[in-house]
Amino acid sequence: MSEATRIEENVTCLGCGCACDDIAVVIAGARIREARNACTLGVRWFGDGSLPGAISGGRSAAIEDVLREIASLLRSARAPLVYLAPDLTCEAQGAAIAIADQLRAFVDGVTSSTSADGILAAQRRGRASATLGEIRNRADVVVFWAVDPAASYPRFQSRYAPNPVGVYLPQGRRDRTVIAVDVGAQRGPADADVRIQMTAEEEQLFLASLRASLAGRALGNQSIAARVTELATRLNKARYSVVVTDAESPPSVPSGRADSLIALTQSLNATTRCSLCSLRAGGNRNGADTVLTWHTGFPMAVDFSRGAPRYTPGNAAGARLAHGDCDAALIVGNTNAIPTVVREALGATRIVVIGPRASESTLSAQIRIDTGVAGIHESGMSLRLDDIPLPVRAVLPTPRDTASLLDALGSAIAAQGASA
Amino acid sequence: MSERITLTLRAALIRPLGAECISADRFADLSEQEIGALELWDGHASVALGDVFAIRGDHSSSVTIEGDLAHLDGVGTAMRGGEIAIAGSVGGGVGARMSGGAIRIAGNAGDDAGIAMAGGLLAIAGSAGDRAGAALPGASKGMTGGEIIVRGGVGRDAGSRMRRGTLFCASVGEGAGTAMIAGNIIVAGDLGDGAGLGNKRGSILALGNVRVPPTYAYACTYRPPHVSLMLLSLRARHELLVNDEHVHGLYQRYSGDLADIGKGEILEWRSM
Amino acid sequence: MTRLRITGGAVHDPANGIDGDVGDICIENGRIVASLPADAPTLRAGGMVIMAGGIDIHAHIAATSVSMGRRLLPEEHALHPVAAPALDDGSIPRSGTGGTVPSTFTTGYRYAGLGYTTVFDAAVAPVAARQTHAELDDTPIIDGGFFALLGNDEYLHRQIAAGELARAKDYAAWILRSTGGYAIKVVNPGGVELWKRNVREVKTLDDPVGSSSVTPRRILEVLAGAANDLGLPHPVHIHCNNLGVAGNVAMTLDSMRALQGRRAHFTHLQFHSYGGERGKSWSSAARQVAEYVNSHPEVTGDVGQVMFGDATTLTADGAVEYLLHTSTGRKWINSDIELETGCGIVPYSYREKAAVASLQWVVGLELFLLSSDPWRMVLSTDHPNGGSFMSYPDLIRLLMDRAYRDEKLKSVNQKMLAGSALADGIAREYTLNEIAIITRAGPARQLGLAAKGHLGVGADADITIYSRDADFAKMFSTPRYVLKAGTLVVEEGQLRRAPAGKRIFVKPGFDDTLLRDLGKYFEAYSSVRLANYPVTGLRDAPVPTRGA
Amino acid sequence: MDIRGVQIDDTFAEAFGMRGARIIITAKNQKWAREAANKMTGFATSVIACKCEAAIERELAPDQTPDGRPGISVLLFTMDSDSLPKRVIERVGQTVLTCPTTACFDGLPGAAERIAIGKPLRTFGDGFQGSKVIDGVRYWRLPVMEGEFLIQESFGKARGVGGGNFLILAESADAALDAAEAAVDAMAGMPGVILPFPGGIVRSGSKVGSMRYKTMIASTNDAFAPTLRAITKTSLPDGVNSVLEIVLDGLDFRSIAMAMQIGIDAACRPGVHSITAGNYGGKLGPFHFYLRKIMSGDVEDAPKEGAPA
Repeated sequence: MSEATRIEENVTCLGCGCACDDIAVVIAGARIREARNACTLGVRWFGDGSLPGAISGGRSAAIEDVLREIASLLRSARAPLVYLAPDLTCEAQGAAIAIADQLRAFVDGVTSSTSADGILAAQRRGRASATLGEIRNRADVVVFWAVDPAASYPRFQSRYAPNPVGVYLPQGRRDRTVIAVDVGAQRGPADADVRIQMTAEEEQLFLASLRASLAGRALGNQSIAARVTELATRLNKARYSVVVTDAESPPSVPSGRADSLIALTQSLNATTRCSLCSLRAGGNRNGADTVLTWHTGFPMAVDFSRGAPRYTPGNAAGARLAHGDCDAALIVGNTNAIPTVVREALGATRIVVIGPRASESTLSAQIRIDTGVAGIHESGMSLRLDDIPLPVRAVLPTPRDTASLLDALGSAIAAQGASA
Repeated sequence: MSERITLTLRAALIRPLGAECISADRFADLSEQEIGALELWDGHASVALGDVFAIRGDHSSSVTIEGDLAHLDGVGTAMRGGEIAIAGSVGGGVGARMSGGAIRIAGNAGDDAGIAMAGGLLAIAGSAGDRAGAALPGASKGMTGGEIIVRGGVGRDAGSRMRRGTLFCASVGEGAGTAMIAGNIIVAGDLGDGAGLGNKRGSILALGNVRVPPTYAYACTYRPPHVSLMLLSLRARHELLVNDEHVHGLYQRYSGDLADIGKGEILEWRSM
Repeated sequence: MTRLRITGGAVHDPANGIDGDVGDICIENGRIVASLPADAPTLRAGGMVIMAGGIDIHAHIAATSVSMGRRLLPEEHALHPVAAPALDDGSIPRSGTGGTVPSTFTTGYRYAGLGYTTVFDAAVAPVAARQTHAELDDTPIIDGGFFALLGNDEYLHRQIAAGELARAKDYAAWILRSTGGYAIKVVNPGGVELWKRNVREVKTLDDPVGSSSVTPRRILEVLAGAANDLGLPHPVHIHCNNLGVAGNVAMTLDSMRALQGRRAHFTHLQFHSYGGERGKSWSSAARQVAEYVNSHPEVTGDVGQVMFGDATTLTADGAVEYLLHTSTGRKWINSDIELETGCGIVPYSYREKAAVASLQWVVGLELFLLSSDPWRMVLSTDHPNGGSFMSYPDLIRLLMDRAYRDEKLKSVNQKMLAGSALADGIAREYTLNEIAIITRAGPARQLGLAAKGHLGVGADADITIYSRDADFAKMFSTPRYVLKAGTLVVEEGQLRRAPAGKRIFVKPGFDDTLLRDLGKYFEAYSSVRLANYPVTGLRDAPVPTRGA
Repeated sequence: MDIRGVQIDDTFAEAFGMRGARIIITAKNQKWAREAANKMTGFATSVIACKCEAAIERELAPDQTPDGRPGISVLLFTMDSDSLPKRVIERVGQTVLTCPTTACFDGLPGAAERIAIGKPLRTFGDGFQGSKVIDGVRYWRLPVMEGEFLIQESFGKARGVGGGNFLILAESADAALDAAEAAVDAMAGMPGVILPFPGGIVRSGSKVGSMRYKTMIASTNDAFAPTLRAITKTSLPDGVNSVLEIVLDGLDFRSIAMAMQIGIDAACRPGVHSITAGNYGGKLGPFHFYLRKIMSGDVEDAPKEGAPA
């Protein structure tokens, strides 16, 4: 190796929602050579850090002209969509939301396609939760409900639970009971201490029976009752239990799961302490929900068309696009992470993409501007899956900073006058 | 001041138009010109009501709307009184958050009819879409009062999280009355799957067949006195086809949802 | 606009002993100056009332807990869409939603619209301070700061248990430095940690929190000492144990006595001034608390008034929110946060027909009306806990207008009011100067903000100008003009400009041998790297501390 | 004035204000509605010792009841506001709640003042009760061994009139009873009025207080007792050997006046000497039913001083 290498310590990885902030990124010659401490997902997240830096599709290559062109494209739309794809800093997300407000657009992101059930359930019921640091230091019973973090959240177990030593768990893993709940093919961790299995069809009844059992009522048949009693007893005896579930649910997961798990974990606090931990995927997804919430009061699917936020998760981006209700789209972030339903529904809509690898996007966008990836090329804030804000730092230069570019776009839109 | 105000659609609508401004109580204070200046929403563009509808009449809280209105959304939103008659079908969100007055629809209604309704009457001669009488997204309570009378069928999640009030329909899709807190859902036909899950104190009545959810348990077969009262009241006020054999009939009572407080019920008609 | 002379208004500037005198106020470059050239632009305020910009010493407007609260209330937000204001300063105006927990932009606009120009968020989990700064960045106009939660912090408790009081002080300093906080906040000292261990009641100040040497009393003593030793402009900001529980006055007075002779701020005292007995009876104990505060000049407080209507209870005191959830059946968020603190949220409605809500309303008013020194008992509703900050004008009217207050008193539930001072009749009516004290000058003095809360030379030109109105609620809800750092943000009652506010924080020094020990602790227990903990990049200058 | 030879005295019946409720009892059939009503109105002749006065007002056909079943309407009166709900609650609780197949409804839906009846009774459900709001009215459903008892949450409270009366002065006890029975039959089912005494008839008309016993609230009406004609200050005309009284309580003046008109007319038959009425010189009650006025067709309440608002 001829190039000088440098090491950036304590880098936050947004490969999944765990947001591990202990990555040592080894850089040589403007390329990432290694992401120490990172899991396989993290290694893939950092990659080699290379990015295209193109601006394409505009009538002119000058950024000011392109922004003016985008501004007039968006301003001419009757019902524009601003879409928050992953891999953005909170700052960039905020700037995109400001544009949506300015345009009286509809703003949405991946959340409404992947995690809406859990968010809506938590809006209806609230939730009993704990941050990962509490879980790490306090949870003596850890239930993995139909999720094995090893695949999608590889360091969850080693960093948060059940493996680490905690203030109240001096012997780490040995002080904890791990319960794997297998729902059909969705299995919990292989090395669990207790395994409770059910078919996908049984899940709702099982959850209902569990809640009924905690309320002192028996429900369901004998075979379920035995499994329910075992889990109920363990949860009741726990000092501080946590139920871990994957909030990035595939469409096959029944919408009642999130709701039932919230009700279950809340009600357990009558006698002991219990929290629900909802895992989120990478790219600062939780950040998008939270930033949108402080801007508008709603975490997803916000319609500014009437001049003030309206909440329409029942008519989210996918549905609107499918109905042909959007006549232009500004997509910000990594288009590869856009859910298929939305991607397909985008169809013939006029599209502008601003984000990392925009120029390589398979979407048929009219204008594309390459920017950087949050936490690799761009600095700012991100939110871990448990709402803990973490700094993300640029370890490599960005082609252009997304947040600044969006601010400039906002100014370009403003310069063309107030929206109709 | 006119007896009624009539709005007649000038040209067919080809895409959704937001019409939250059309509310009978509000029209009582407005001249024809003022009504014409109200804002409808085409995307983020506002369109004058008078450009979309021909307006006859003023200062009345009785309103008739004529034309194919299947794309007209939000009619009667937050309406507090007065009366709207819709000659054909209407779009989504009709009567959303209404607290008084009556909206009568000769055709079908879209999704979210009477969502978060608090009072008044929403009568639909045809069918209604999903979430009739249900809750605003993320809200803990669905309709808190009033009546939704649908002579045809309704879609999914009808009356979900209902707190008070009555929803009557000929048939329902999945998930009727999920997480009901109280109130009544009366289905003249069969009850769809997943009905009443999470029900606390609500009553779901089916004159047709019921697939009893696993979290409900059979209690007894009896003549529930409140059912006679409810059905007679509905029959008298809405000229619904409810037979004496239903009014005074024997019903099987199932208690649930037992995963919750278990004080709700599904009543399934059996015989006279 | 760099220069402006405001002429002809009646100036209420109690910090400088001015009580309604008509005089000019001169502004240059965002500050108040002694004089201006004769050709300086003039704002005529003849017949109007001039005060410094309002200061909210205790509200919840920008924190992870607040955004969790926002997220919990979609149905409330759906009923309160707020269109963007028509600004003419070139900044892009933002729409939002209102209700009890408004969106950030709307929060900034609304505070400014009420003539408030400085607001402190009262409870920020240190680990999440970064988000508070981000939210404050999106809360226009007002200068903002926050208090960092420390009363239930594992590392702090360890230092107390080990008798390492110097390190405890250094840790407090480090937390404030790292977070960009302004003061130390204690919520239910020890009680939140106990809640996490499923111990749900703190019976006395000497209940052990794990170690027998860590008790609510010790936590209060150590943090009050730390704040005073560090010379922080604002003393320790205390939310006592047993908030909202009948009979909690004993704990409140014990807490005050525990810190006798030391500077300390006791917050939302209304929620801590109940007689009676847990689970049995309720009564007002405002007299006792007011008497104690009246006779102890080292104590300051804010009221935490309850106003009838919708509220959202939102606090680091997770234990109390569980009780509220079970007693009301309303939705509930709990979040236990990183060995540092907790968070609980339950939407709530205070109803005139409800006995407890009526008692709470009365207790708050009694605290106002029985406190002899308005400088030390200032206005708050613990927004959004006791009610929205939007209810301040109505609260001011209740204090200034006895006839209005007595009429209102008749309409509330009387069940628990027997023997209360207000029910017996209190004649006191606040004067305009006293209102200026409890909404500006007093909070500024309590917070140690030298350039705020008054209109003397050198003060920040945060100024509110009211048209007189016999209806004080109307007068205070729609100021005619509001200036923020010399910029006219409200003109003729309309919000016209929305400049960014400043951040108000401290940067106390500490002995950096702390970092070695803290590093080990982080390595062993934290889910966040020590290096990633501190917030960086604050633009504004810190408020100086007097500490060594 | 005389009707078919029976003299109508030029006097008035004096009545006082009461508080009343109308209780509709429905059941599977008329038999069980009547069983409950009979029990409910048992021992309810006079407020003097029964604390209330109650009787069946009339039968209701299925199309006249809220739940489409046969019913009975009962009126119940007390002297004061506070005791009305107490009497209704104890009687409904013991006689309707307990009776097979019944349900219980308010018969005064228009009354502005309401009393809580189903609401306190709901606690019999021991937490298993449930409520329903139908057409804006709340009902309570109490689980019972037979099935379910349904009762309306609140009942209307009327300002009624008690103590309307007339006396039938006859030549013989048989003639008095025949006339009284005829009067009762004629008044049966008249809306808004009840006759709370056995068979609608009182033989022991009373006067206020006692000449001899200080503690007695009322004692025998010696002026009309034929056996005392010789030794007391009698009011009996010659030839009268027996007197029976009809006492009426009603929801308003007019209902009582109309019932008296029909009842008195029916009582005017052979063997009856005259019809008179009891009063206390206008000192006791504000409602004055002038017999001749009523019998000449004027049944409207004349405005009086001191009448309750």
